[in-house]
Amino acid sequence: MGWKGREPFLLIVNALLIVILAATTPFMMRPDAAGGRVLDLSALRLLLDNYAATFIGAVGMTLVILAGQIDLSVGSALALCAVVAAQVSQMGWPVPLAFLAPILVGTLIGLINGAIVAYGRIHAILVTLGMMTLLRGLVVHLVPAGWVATSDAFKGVGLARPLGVSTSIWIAAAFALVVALAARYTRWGREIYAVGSNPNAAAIVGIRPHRIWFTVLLFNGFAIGLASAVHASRFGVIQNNIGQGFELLLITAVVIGGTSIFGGYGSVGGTLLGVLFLALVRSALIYFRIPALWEQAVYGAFLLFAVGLDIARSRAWARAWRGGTA
Amino acid sequence: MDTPLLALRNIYKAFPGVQALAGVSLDLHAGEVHALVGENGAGKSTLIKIAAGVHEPDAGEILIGGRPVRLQGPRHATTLGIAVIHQEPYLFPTLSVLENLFVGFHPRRGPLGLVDWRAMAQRAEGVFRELGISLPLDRPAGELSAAQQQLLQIARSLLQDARVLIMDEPTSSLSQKEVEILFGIIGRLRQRGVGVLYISHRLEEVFALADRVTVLRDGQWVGTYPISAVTPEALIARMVGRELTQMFPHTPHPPGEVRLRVQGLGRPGLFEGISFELRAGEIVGMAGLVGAGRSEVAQAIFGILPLEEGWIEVDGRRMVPRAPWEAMAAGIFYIPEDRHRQGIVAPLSVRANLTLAILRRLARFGWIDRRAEDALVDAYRERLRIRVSDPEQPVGTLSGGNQQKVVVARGLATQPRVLILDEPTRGIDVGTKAEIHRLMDELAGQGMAILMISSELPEILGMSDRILVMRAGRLMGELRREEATPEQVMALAMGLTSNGGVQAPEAR
Amino acid sequence: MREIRRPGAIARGWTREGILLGIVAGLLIAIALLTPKFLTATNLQITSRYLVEVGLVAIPMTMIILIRGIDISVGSIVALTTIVLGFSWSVYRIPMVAAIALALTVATLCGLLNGLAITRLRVPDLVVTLSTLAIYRGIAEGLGGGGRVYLYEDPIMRFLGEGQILGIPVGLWVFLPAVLIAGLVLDRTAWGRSLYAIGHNETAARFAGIRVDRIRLLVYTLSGLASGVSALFMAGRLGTARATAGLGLEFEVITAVVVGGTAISGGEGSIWGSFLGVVMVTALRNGLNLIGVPSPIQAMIIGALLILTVLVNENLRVRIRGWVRPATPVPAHEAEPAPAANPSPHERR
Amino acid sequence: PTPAAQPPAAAPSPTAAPSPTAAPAKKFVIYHVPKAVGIDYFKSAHQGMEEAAKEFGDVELHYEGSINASAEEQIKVLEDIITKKPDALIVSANDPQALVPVLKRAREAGITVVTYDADVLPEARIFFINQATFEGIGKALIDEAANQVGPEAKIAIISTFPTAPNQSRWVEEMQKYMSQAYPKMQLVDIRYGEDDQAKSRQQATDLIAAHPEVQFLIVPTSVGCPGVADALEAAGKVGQIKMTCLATPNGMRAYVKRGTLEAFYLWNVVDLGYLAMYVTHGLLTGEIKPTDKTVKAGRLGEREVGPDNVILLGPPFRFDKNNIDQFNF
Ligand SMILES: Nc1ncnc2c1ncn2[C@@H]1O[C@H](COP(=O)(O)OP(=O)(O)OP(=O)(O)O)[C@@H](O)[C@H]1O
Ligand SMILES: Nc1ncnc2c1ncn2[C@@H]1O[C@H](COP(=O)(O)OP(=O)(O)OP(=O)(O)O)[C@@H](O)[C@H]1O
Ligand SMILES: [Mg+2]
Ligand SMILES: [Mg+2]
Repeated sequence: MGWKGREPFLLIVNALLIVILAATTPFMMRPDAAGGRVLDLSALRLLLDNYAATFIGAVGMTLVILAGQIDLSVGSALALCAVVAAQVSQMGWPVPLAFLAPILVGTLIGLINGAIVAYGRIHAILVTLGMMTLLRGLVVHLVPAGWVATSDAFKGVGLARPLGVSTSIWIAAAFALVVALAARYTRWGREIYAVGSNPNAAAIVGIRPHRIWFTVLLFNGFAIGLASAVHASRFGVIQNNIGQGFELLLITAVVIGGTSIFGGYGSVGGTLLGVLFLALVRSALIYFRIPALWEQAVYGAFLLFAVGLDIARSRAWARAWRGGTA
Repeated sequence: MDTPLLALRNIYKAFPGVQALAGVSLDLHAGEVHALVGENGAGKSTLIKIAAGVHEPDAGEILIGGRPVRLQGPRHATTLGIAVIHQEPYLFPTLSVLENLFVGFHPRRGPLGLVDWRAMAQRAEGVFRELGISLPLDRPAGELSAAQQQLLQIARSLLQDARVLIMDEPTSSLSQKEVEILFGIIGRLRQRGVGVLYISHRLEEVFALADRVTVLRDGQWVGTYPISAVTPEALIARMVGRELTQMFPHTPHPPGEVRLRVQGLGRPGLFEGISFELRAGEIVGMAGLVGAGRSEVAQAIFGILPLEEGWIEVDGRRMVPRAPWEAMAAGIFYIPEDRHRQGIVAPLSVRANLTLAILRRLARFGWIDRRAEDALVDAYRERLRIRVSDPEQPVGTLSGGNQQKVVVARGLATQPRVLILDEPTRGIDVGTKAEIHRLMDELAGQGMAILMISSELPEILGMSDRILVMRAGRLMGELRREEATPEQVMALAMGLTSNGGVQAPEAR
Repeated sequence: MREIRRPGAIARGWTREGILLGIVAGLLIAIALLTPKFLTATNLQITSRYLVEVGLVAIPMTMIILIRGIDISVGSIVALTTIVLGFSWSVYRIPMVAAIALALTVATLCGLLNGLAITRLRVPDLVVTLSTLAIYRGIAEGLGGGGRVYLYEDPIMRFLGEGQILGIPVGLWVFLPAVLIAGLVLDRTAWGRSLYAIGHNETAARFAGIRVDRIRLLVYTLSGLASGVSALFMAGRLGTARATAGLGLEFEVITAVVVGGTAISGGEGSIWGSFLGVVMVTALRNGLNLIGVPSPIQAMIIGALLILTVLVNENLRVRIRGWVRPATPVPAHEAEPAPAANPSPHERR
Repeated sequence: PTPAAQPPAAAPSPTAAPSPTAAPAKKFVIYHVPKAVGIDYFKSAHQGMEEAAKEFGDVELHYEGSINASAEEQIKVLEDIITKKPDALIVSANDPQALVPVLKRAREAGITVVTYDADVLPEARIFFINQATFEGIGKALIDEAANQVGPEAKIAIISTFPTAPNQSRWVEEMQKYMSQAYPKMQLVDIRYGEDDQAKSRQQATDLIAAHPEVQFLIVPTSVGCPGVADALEAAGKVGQIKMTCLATPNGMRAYVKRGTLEAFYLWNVVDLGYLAMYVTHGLLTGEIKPTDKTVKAGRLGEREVGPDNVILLGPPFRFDKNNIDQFNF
């Protein structure tokens, strides 16, 4: 499927963006005292750092969408988990436990989503739409003051940089790698694709679509828990409106990354490149000094242009392919 | 003979509105090819779905290797050594051909049980070699032609190393050459002791392959016979419950003025330099091997595939159709070959499907005239004997042949001036087949110009006034009814000889 | 052969809407019993204004989702319409009637552009409208420059926002007929039938001569227009034009539509269902407010009720469905709610 | 990042006691409607109101608002409250104009309307209790920048939304005051964190990298402030780049103690609520008339009524390491 996937295209576009940013703005090359320019990767590192939770969430969402479902509750779930993380860290629990607690809560949310979808036999969009509202209400209810503080030790984890790269990035990278490999090399991974492609055919070959949907939603809950632990560990306080619009961000990243919104086609790698693309475009708007008022419009136009370009490209290639080998 | 590999005893199964099976029994022995025949909707597919664990029988018993089992689902059946090629292509359209071959039983390796992609590719190449086909392994299955999808399903079932192989109309979109390869394979499997349950409406296949044949009618078991004990006529009589008169009711009509002229049609990579004419009152057959590009030509004429070269002329008016509705406005209609993708809208009712292409005609100021619609549906239901308990029944719940009939009826209902039928009688039983042929004959008699694409030689030879033969995207020649023989058609289709001065182009 | 049913098209898919009607009726009665303020004329008038704003957009949204699409740019179209309306009127001093015409034209153009990008560029619906979600709102923000226009003084705007005819808010005079017409069109016309066919199997619809792209273009354009009309009522009610208008509207609309039984995988659903969905969501909110439930608790109740409604609806329906859905062969042990084979995203067009 | 994602059904309501049914003595039913619930700033103001209400003893105070700070949702809340016919509304408006029709309707229904914190057009309310003037805040923040990094400071602002009324005015006043008092001071960029801490953090991160010359950040929002402070900490720029905010002491205590920022501004929110309640109550009992030129407010003493019936609480208050522990809101 290589020539059809969006990965190579996104790889090139992202590389181009980075090169242009590096060449024309202080993104990677900043002026030194002598008036020349020196390499400085801190901006890139901070960018990755800020999007680490998004990477993790988007990977989970990829599996959900690949399986032909969708999870709209991720934003509210992120908030709930982050609040739990902050509160647990405040209670003086050791840092690893403060990491574990949101993961447990996230997994529990995933379990509920999955169970309703699998046993109630309804599409996840309906369940998670309700869940999104429900959990947000719960968060505001639990945090009437509007925010909870995280402990300094907990926040320190997010700021630590073993081997020069922050823990958030290490976690995100490891997670993405494992899931990417699982998607391609495990039976579960392949069954996700099969169910997303055609649940009836999957049932005929003995896969239980509902079981797959249950597991991806469960797994996505876990991913959100992890994402929120990473997210929370980088903030001094957690506000109760955190994660609003997260679902749309993740879905955008996934479809920009080339995954079909109807399931059955796409890849974790594409999603990662999609997140990176969104992040770079957002930052580029600031580096290129686009006035904030026009930021949204330019951002949207850029997305449409990039995806349109890729689709035109893949159509042209398909044509050339047909003409060339027939 | 010893204990049968598979035995079905007194099976009952009902769906809403219909008793699909009522007391059917059948057994299959090692090394046996057992044919299952019956009219459309007789219950053949339902029976094998029960054997495959897809449906649960309402009553009755399934014995595998002599032991009664209660199948827990398709995977259970697979583990018990039953492989099935279903009538509907159960494919994963977005997944690659390679993956489609193995979903459900990926080869795995290592302590973690990781999917072994290399082994998959190797085994796929092996089975393709055995079948003498080549499918692009990394192409999404949804992009394959109907014939390729069927080959894919066959390859898939062979990969399962099953003791029982059930095939529900495996050859319906294959042409002679592929059918012969398949028969060779079935022969080898039989020697290895595999039992094959084979469903087909092509009686010549049944007689060429089967050891025994079971006949179903209306969900009832009619009888099981050694093949030597029945004749085709007797078999038909048992399936249909009455005598059939004429198989190909062809009356030549004096061809009228030119209805459709096709000039230099081309789409590099698919077909090139296609020129021919269709006259009013003519039935022109189009023969060729699978993948010859016949469907593509027809779809280009219908405006589905954008043309890159050439043009068409309908009743003297030149045009390059860019969308089906444009072709329809000019008086052309195309009945597609791939009924699942291009034909039926499975969840919609028979009524809605049948009238889908003529809604505008049924509407007055946009509002559909239900009375006229119902009358039309009733007329075609009767005419093509569409077996449906209620026109509101979703088409997807019809038997394969009856779905095909709905698609054909939809095309006939448009009453075009030029009708192109792509494999119109695929999966349709002998009785209705004759009825469809009679209808085609009648329509031609009324001045319609008909192009019939078919991979079935007898149909081509029996129905056509003229025969066009395609090979590898080129028109190889034209034969008149009187001069055409099966050998000549095959020779042209395979590029073996030249005929009538037409030279075979180089294979691409 | 058993007797042939001749149910009308409305009746065919009735079960789902029937159950929902029951649920909504029960809900309304429950709210009315819990708070006497619910059934007062003022309250119903005020509440019906929100109903109209969401409901107007829900009509084309139902059609779009029916053909397996989605339009999440509606809220941004509302914002842009509002800004165009307000600024053309106040800054460029054109008469309100002309400003309204201009605003509606812009809204329709926004929808048309969505449709063109989808049908011509072949960019997936979600990607297009995700992008235009940002683009349209971005333009609104850019044009508005962070400012706002006060529309309250204009009599037309006030009429749209507060006016009544025979004691019924103006919006309802537009919305209810629109529901009726759209509902009947979907049930009874060739065009409506085509939507269902496209939603279930676009390729087959195309092979049957249905002008798929034209229909798609039309429904997206309609969506733009409806968002524009909705924006007028909203601007009238708020008396203000600013770039934050319609924020999150797409979620409210999509919620109402899917709760109303329209399947996001296309081909199934109805305007009647969406109407009930809109009524349910609006009444639920209003009722909980009147009863005095704190908003976080309210959100939890609404979320839970949404899930519950859909659960009850789908599962009751499955019990009594007959063949509402295709019984495509499926393992005996696995009932399938999912649609049959997805067409490949690479399906040649 | 895309602003469209709000819980679809997040909506309005009351928190306090169940609706008044049979109160022995006649109590004034007053609804406090903040921009949104679940924000400690408004909770603190409510605390001040409760304090005043307790002094009076004849007030039944409710706290009702939507989950999201949006004018649309606030209007829904207000309309549902009006249906319940309370005696008075104390509102912090999400939009100065959008709320006008609904508040006018409230007044027509005989309900006393007072705004605080964020105003609407004067025609729609009787008094506005102003925490601090826009000019005063603009001046305080710019002066802080000049004091910390000098009159030629290169500054940047990270605000909420371009459409947010208060923030836009503060930004405006900052610019005005800057050009008058420190003509060499330079405003490098204005970015919007959309009241979302992750977004604020990202914007701040990019802003300081894209404009390496920036020396001082002004964040006129209590939601964005910790996010920007986090960004400075993560980028290791604490000390190099300084900042100040409008924020609440509880939210910023840790940052101030860590030295991420030296000082930030606000007013005494509890007092603001206290004053608002005094004015409202006075209007209900008739002790205060809409035309009065001064009002008395319990422990706060007397306040003057400015043009357009605006009552000013006082100058903004500077919170720093030394005094922050005296406050709890
Ligand atoms: N899922 C289903 N729901 C309702 N009716 C069904 C279903 N599956 C099959 N039927 C009905 O059962 C009967 C037998 O169908 P079956 O598919 O077994 O026929 P068949 O012999 O395979 O015919 P064909 O030769 O046309 O493939 C038909 O009347 C069909 O409409
Ligand atoms: N066995 C095969 N191996 C490789 N490619 C094939 C094979 N069969 C078909 N194709 C490809 O698929 C395309 C279309 O095939 P299709 O079967 O539709 O052709 P056709 O002549 O219209 O067949 P039909 O006889 O079914 O009408 C061909 O152009 C060819 O490239
Ligand atoms: Mg069959
Ligand atoms: Mg073909």
